[in-house]
Amino acid sequence: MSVVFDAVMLLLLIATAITVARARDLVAAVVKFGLYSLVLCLVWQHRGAPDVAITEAAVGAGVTSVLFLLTIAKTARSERR
Amino acid sequence: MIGGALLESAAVALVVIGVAFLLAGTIGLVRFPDVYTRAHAASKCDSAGAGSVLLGLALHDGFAFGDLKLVLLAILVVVSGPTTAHALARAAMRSGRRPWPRDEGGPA
Amino acid sequence: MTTLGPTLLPWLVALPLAGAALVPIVARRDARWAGGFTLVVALVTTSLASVLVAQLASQGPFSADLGGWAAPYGIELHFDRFAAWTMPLAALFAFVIPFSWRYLDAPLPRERWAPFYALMLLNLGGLLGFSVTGDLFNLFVTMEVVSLSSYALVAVAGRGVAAWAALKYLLLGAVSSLLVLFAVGLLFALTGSLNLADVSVRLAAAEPSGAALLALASLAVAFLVKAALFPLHVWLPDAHAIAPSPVSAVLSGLVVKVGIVGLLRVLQLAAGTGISLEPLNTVLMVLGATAIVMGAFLAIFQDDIKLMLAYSTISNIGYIVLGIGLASPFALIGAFVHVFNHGLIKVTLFLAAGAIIHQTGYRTLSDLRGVARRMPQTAAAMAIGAVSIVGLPPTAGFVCKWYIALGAFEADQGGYGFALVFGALFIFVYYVRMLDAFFFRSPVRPEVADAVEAPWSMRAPVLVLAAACLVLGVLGGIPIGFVEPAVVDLLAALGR
Amino acid sequence: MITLFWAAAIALVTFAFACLWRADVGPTIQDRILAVNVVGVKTLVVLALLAAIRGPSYLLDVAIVYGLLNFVIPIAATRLIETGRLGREAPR
Amino acid sequence: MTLVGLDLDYVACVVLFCVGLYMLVAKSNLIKKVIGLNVMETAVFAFIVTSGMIEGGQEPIVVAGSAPPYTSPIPHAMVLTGIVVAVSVTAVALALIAQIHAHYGTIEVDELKELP
Amino acid sequence: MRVFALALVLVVAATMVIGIAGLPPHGDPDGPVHTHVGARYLEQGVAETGLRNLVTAVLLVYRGFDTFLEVVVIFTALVAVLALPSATRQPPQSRDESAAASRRDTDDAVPVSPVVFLVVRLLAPFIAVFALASLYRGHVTPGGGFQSAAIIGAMMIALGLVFGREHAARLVPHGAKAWLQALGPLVFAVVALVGWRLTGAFLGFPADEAAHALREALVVILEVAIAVGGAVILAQLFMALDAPS
Repeated sequence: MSVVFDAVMLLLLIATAITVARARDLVAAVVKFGLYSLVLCLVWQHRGAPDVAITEAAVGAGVTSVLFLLTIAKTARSERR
Repeated sequence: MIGGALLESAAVALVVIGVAFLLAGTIGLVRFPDVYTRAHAASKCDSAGAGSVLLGLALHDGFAFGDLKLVLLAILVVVSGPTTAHALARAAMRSGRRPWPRDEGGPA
Repeated sequence: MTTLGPTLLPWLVALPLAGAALVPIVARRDARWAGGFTLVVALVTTSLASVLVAQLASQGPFSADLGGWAAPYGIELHFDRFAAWTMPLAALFAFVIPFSWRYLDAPLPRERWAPFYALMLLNLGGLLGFSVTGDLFNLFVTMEVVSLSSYALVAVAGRGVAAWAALKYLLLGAVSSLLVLFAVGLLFALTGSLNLADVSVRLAAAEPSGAALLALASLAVAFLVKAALFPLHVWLPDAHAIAPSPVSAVLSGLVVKVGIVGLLRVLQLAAGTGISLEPLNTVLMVLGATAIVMGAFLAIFQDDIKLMLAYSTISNIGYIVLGIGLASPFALIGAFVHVFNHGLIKVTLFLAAGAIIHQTGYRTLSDLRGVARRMPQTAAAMAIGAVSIVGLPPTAGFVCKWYIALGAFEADQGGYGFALVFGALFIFVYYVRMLDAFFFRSPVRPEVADAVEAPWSMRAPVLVLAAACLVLGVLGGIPIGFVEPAVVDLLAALGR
Repeated sequence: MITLFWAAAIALVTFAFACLWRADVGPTIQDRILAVNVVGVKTLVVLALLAAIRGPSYLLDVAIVYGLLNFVIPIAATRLIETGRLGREAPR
Repeated sequence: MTLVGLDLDYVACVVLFCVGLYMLVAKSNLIKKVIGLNVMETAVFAFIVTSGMIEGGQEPIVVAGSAPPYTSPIPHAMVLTGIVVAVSVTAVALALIAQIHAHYGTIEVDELKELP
Repeated sequence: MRVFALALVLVVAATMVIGIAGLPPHGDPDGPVHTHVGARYLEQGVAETGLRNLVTAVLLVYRGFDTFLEVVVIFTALVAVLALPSATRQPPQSRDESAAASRRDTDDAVPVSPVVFLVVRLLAPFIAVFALASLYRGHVTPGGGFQSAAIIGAMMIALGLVFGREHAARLVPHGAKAWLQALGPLVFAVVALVGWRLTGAFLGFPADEAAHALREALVVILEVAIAVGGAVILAQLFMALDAPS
């Protein structure tokens, strides 16, 4: 079971990374990046690294993404096509 | 202490029900026509589903002190899920999205 | 007395870093105190470094086990002759900082002085930590301190143009840092250790694998990006030319050396593992020779003096890398001595250029014609620096380039020796162009015609450094003799 | 019991793919944020499931941290969409 | 889990690294580039943590009721440091991007290259 | 560009996969990762450091110097952002335009939703308490200095988002700001000095049983300094990037 879960989880992680790359709207990209770091927490948890998981959760959900959003607020919201 | 078997089966039931709710929420999110209906489906089902799974986890090996964390987590999910759904629906409304009208067909 | 070295070694790194944290506190009452405080910290650090170098000269290399944990279990700082020869770079900081006092008056509002000086000290602390650390992960973290402060220093005084240059630098620099981290992870997975010496020993014991090669290769690539070797140099010219002159001096003279010291650590890591360095050396020789010629060639077309100096850095990094790639005793000695000598010369040149730009407001050769008439001392310092970097005797640059050329013939790679001479010719051309404009043309700009010499806080560092260029040329044998044992050891370990 | 938890975790991650599809196609930014949030809640539940599978209750701390900070990104993002910037200025 | 001699957990890290690298190289928008950089960083972190795991291992916290084998704590400490470094680099990059926008009015590399 | 990027990515991927194929399989208990340095930490870590969370033990005791530099890195980030010219101190394009912009953007136009307001106010104390608990129990459970710093920093940022930056700014006392942001590096230097006096090694922690309390005190001081300093720096980064436009 653990192996199946591992595979599905990593696939989800990669899929999330790809949706981040595909997002044209920068706000969406950042929100998805927040999700990406959350799924990464899952990986840390599964790998037995709760310390890293806590830091990643707090940094990904509370700090990095907000810093990104602040910059988007100052610059442009959308990637030019 | 109630019988372990009873507790166990209650836990199983809660987890299964929770997963079912989360599945329903997913279906709603994927199939519903506009952001309001999706938010409706997702926030309700997620709160119910997540809360139910977490309570099931809390029940599964008796009710230890550490399980208070699970209860706290359930409360958190129930509080923050609808809050974000509210904020989203509000943002959608303010940016001028009209709710999906049943009689006109497709999404606005 | 015997334990003095190991006891003081950690403070060499910790002192400037803690000092940096204190700068904003000191500057709360009066922003001008920041500069003075920074100079004090830099001077104390320099004297600490000289005590350590003296200790090394009398007793040989030593290391400090931080936290009292013996080598593979804790972090080890290792003070060998390579590390020691980068220590004088710290002294250069002590010249750059008083230069910045007056230089920053105009471009930097007072509330940003404290962060600026804090960044300078962080840069210094990171550099010292990078050159003395004997631990792979510590190498990564110190490198990040250096890089992060450098990115910010590039953008500190300019507006958007500087920020764009800094961001280009940041993106490439971050990728190369990431490669270092990846390589550290690979080596850790292979050996279970993070200590440089220990990893080297354990790599030798393990069966050779592609992973070890990949780790060494990504370390090499990462450090070559940091060193701005020719095809990886794209970030350098803008960053070094746009930054304020004292920062350019630090970046061009000191920070690019992070890559060189890192490259030497890669060699030390590979020594004895049985991994053949032949391909790496070939790549280094070819790229080094290309960098010498291309850097010099591109510099010829620059009208902006700082851009010209930036391209000259690319060319000189080419010399050092060529020397490392040749892997013969003379070449390696010359290359390593040039790590400091180039720093000294480049700091002299950038500070002199900064003084001229500060006094006249112009930065292109065509505008600066005849500047030597009104600023003879600064222009003379610039001329000494120029002669030095071309590699003419009796200056600091001559010794190193002569040794590298000797090394090329020693290693039966005479062709590279000719590339070197050819490059020197190009360099000669553009410096002659500069000197011609400064000394033998009449001013075209009224600001240049009416310029006055720079204030003493700027002039004194420039003049002392120019004098040092001459002294190191005359006394060139001392650094050669100092570095030689380390080079011989390294080459023996590499089986050359 | 552990098998059930694994099954639930795998199921939830599988559902997450569907939500991720919604996050990718949109069409509006609110849809995307909502979908991301839904995946987030699922992931949070999976974190709790993993903690239960592995045993020690301190592993739940990860889920709690995320639960506590869950609302930050959606609020910041919706605020940005509504007003074009973040935060509030004090009245001038 | 391995497939044709390849460790799939490691391969997943390579894939993530490449997704990040693609964002960094192919995207013209600076913010997207920085996000790509962050993805690359997390890929390397994932690689390091994966290398420290152990079959059936517990987290390296020795309390009553825990028993060996434990996962190695060194990679965790390294990654914690790495996360802090990543946040720092991101913050500086974003500050620079705000500068660039204030000066040029764009954060697209294509347009920045055309400007003087 | 896209073709070039894809080609580069493929080359990098191929190189990395070839390299990674040479690694020992992960998860193998007899692999080098688990038999060399890590093994000693796991066997003797609790006895040597008195910390039950070995990640904290490695961070603070075995590899404390790395952590010192890590604190320095995040301090560097703050100083770097403060050293840059503020992107928003540009003169506005025209008076009318900026006036219109400020009218459009005032709080009256789009108030923060009262629900959001309430929830954030409700949760903030919980976040703070949780961060403190994780700091306090960082030696026996996951958590510790950085973890708490990140959590408290995120809380301050959330408050800043909802209540406005002026309000959040008050969380960091202005007079003490310069000291608080430098807390990490400075306390580390002081602890290094104390350790040097006590054990003769930079950042050494007294190992004998008699000094047990002292060792614990040093660890706690370090953890608190990292947490407070880190949180203040994160909040200040938010503030600096959020400078009003």
